[in-house]
Amino acid sequence: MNPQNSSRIALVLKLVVLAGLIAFPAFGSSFYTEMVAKILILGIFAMSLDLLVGFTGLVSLGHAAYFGIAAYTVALLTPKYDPADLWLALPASVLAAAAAAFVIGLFVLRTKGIYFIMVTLAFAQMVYFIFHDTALGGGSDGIYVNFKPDASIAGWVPFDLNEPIQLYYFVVVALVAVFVFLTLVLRSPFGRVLVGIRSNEHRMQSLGYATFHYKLAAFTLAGGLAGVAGFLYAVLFGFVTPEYLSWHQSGNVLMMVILGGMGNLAGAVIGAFAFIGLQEMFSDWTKHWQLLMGGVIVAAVLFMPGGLSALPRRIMKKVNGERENG
Amino acid sequence: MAEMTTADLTVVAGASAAVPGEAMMVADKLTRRFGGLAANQDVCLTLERGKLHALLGPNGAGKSTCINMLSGDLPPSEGRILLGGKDITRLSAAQRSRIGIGRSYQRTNIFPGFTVLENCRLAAQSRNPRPWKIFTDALGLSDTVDRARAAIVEAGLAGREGRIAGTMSHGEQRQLEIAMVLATDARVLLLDEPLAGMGSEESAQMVELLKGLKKNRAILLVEHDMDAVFAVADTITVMVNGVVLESGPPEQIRNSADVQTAYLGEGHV
Amino acid sequence: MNKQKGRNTLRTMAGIVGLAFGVLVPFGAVQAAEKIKVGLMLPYTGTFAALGTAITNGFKQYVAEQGGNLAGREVEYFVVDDESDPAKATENANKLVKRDQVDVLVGTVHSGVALGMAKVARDNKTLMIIPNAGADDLTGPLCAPNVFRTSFTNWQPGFAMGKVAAERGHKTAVTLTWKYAAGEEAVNGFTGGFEAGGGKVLKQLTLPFPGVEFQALLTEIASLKPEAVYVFFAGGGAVKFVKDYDAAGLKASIPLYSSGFLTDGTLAAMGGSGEGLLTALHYADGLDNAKDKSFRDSYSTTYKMQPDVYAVQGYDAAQLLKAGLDAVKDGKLEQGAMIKAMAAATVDSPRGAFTLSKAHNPVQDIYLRKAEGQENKVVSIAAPKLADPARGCRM
Amino acid sequence: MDFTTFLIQILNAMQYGLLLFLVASGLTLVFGIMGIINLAHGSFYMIGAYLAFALTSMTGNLMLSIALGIPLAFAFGALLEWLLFSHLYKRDHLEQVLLTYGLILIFEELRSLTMGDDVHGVDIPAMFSASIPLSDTLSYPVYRLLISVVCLALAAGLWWLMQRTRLGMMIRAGSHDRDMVQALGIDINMLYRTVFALGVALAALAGMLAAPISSVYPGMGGSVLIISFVIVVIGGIGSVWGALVAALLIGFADTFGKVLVPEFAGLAVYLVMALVLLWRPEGIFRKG
Repeated sequence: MNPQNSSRIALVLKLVVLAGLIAFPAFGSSFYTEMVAKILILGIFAMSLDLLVGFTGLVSLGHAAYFGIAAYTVALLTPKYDPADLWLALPASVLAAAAAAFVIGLFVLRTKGIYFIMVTLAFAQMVYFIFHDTALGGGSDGIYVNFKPDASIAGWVPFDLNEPIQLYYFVVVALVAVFVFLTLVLRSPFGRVLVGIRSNEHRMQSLGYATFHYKLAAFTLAGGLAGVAGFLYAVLFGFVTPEYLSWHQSGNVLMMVILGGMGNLAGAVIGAFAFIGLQEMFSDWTKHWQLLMGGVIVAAVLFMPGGLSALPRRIMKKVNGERENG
Repeated sequence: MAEMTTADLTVVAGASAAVPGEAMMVADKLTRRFGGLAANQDVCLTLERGKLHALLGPNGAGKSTCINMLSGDLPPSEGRILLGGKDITRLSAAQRSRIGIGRSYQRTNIFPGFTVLENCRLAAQSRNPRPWKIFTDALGLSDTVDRARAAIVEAGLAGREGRIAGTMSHGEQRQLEIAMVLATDARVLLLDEPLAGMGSEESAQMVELLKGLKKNRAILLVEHDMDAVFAVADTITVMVNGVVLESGPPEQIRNSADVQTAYLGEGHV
Repeated sequence: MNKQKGRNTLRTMAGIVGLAFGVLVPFGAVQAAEKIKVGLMLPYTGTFAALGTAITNGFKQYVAEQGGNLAGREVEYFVVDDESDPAKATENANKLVKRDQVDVLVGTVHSGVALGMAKVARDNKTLMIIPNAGADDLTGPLCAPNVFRTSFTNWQPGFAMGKVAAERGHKTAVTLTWKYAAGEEAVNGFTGGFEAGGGKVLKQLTLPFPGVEFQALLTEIASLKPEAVYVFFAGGGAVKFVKDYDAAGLKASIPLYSSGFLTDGTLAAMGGSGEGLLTALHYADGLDNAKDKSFRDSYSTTYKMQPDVYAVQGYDAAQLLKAGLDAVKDGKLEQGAMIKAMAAATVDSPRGAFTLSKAHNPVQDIYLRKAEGQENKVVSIAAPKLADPARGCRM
Repeated sequence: MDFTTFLIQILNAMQYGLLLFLVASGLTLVFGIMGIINLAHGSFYMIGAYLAFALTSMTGNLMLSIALGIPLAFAFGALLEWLLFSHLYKRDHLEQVLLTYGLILIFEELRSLTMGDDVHGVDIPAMFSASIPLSDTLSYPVYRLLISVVCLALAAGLWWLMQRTRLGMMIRAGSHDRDMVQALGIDINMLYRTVFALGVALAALAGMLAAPISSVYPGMGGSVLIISFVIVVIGGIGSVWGALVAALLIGFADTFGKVLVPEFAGLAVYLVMALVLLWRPEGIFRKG
């Protein structure tokens, strides 16, 4: 299979999946529509992390912090008895997440490797404590988003997020938008530098790139996109708790990226589906489902480098290899 | 850190561009200590436009330390580095690259997963990075791509643009290393053993390449291969135990008794 | 129960697979008019697993006592393990409400999870009975006609304990809890009761949840020299705190008071350190009433273990539900009528009969208990017919 | 705060700091020498505590249990290294993160399956159960002081091991250049197995020692893990002295944070970490 063909097949596959997503609410009940919406939101979250892990080579173990900050921002911006303005709340949430990522990035990007992993985790934990311990965001029990944001522009209502179906399509649009946005960014001069940093940061420096600034920009961007996911999540469920920021969430989203195969935007979304699917399946089999989940993670690391999205290629390779040998 | 903007420094480097043979880069009494040990002690070097300056010495003489200080990979303990008369001692490696100092590495230091073109394109892009153009296809920025292609041709890799760098032969990877430096439009080249691990045929090609590069550029060449050094160098500096033993034109070095005993006598001939 | 759960998740998976293949998956529950669908969303794994099991046991025991049905209706259970994870709370509640379309949601232990559940119950107008979670807000600012509670507010035992501490002649007190909502609510209750009785709280100490390094705060308590100390801890933290308090020599000099969770189910792990501790709760060992005795006997026969306060709360949740079903006997499950009947019900609880406040929280006796061996023996009624103030409830 | 209280708080801070050192030292060894990031370190602490509980209920003697538990933990560590970690040295940190994250889930569930979800207590051995009066209201448990002494002894022992023994020489060489050690004819696989097992044993020992005063409960590993990370980051990866200094620093930040700024006590240790990062991104005692 030549590369051009395979990229065409990939594009067709993506369009088929998109068509499936668009058609889904016609078949699924409101519960499944909401569940798929949740997975798509996690897909956005995973893509934002993939920008760091898969493309820039920055293994962040604190990405849930930015997701959570955006979720809290929309909760706090929503008045008690009225909806917030969508066109205000969405940018504000994303900006809040990006701003936090920028400030934290100034600290954590001074470190590398194992340090970076630990320090991102520690800073996320710090943000967790801010929401858990102080009255800022309703404390440990969490806070409601009492009303879904209002999308009206000067009296005109383009769509209504209180309608589950419309909210679902809003999520689908957001997913596509983030996917296209990241695809464009990654082929831009900026994106090429990020991939270069992942491959060989030292060489990028000696070529004259101020890699710190690029990494900071990527970190901020990823934080902002995680904020898009956090915003949608809070709007979908109407409830925000400090646990959205816990390090287990950071671990889970990292797992989604890996399951799908890092450095692959579509893979991140596949990873979100696979992760939630496994969770549902295992928790059906046994209440000790985390044992199975842990086993899958360990097995994936040991036996499946490249993740799910690399599977077809690996299988093809194996098949072709055997044919050549035979 | 003393901050100079890239624009200022480009002017600095450009100011001396017109005069061939003029000192472009000067190392003034560079000293670097690791713990109590001096890896370099009061090393002085001058790199001139149109000239190739070779740095010789046995293993552990401090050649790598020296080139690392010049490129900004290692801060000196004492001494100054000048470019076009301006003190650049405190600039980072990235800042030095942006004012026209390019270096290659002893151990091949490329982007192995990228194509030859992308390796050089990234290098060329650093001259005009435009990071805010996040919706523009990098491959559509013709100034960058053209510069990369020109560097590939100049380094003798014409026709290899599409190869994945990591899959090429060792010699080709060394050429790519040079091509990347060229793509940055560097006026001062710091080349760390470009011939390391090459066969004789590949070496000969590289020597020809180096001869061609001298024009309009100042080159520092750290190299083990004696024949190659004497074939291309205009000036040779010999280091032993972190200090400069002798510096001068090739004939002077060839005939120096000190060099004979301290270096050539060790069976490296 | 497991079979039912299996079918649910199978449908979940079918839904996801259906998405991938664009296949129409037929579902939509068949509504049997005479049945009542009960969604149990409780922790069956993790720290609170024992509590979730006790609540479930209590609930089912009442149904069994009624001959396996409630007000003549067959009870169909749908079960979700909430894992005490607030991050999954709304989603898990949706499984029961939207997928399984239960008539009533029963849960849960963890307050944060209960808040998420209540959000779903409010949005979908599903009847909800809370068999444990004590967050004041649930029957305060977040109160709703369709949300009931058969347990307590964190404020209630705290207030009763504060009242008793003042009555016992203490003039000053220091409080200590984790920095989280439940602890702060309990401390507010204590402070209210204690200061109403003429005492003064010198300082409200906290430490980050779920930290267990108390030494610095014990030192602080020793230097403040209050006449009494009130704490709110549970589980592992409770055990460690009581042991540390004892080891620091403070138990002998400054009396320690707490809400009952400090010593419920933890006395064995505390060793001797818990002996004699005074706590306040709406249930106790050694209650002298017939209902409690028969409840305990049949519970221990059925489940081969002693019931606890959580089992009682689950038992009462079933009782409260029956009161609602009695109002719609043989007819449609008309929610308005059920709510009216439940709000007016008197629940004949093993803890002693209680009614519900306007905010749908029990108005109940809070007992003063003393730890003796493995038991929290009733000493007296600390606060009779205590109602939560339900601040902020607009109903 | 009067002066006596202040002194007692310093004692508290040091005592807590030393306990933290014990937990973090195994982590910093494994980090520094093997370049492995191990999220499951907290689980080893938890396993140690449960081991102490299980063995003590069998033998009735904590000291005997610890004596039995250390070799058990060491063997367990060696087994894990052989089964899993030995495959990870050439992989990147990301995969190490994931593998050890998976292990956390597995250990936590196995704990639940075998030991249940209840809280357990372990009795302080009778000979150490006394308390020393410090002020008219406050006394200090002897066992806590004993833990401090053990931690100090271990710090000294680790220093001695690293600086004065052949094993330490090999470890130090191995942390700088894997190939060189191999060239010297040292069995690097055995060396790494030993170091990893030592790290596991140290974490488990911390859990066993702390069991009587912390009680034994589900999830006890999680909080320990993150605080250990903070300590390693502050101290500098691989530095035993760094870990000691950082642990004491955190002990002080935590103790005085709780007392002086209770509103932000949860943040105190992280603020300390942020400040250290500004000052020295590689930690206070990073070598080279």
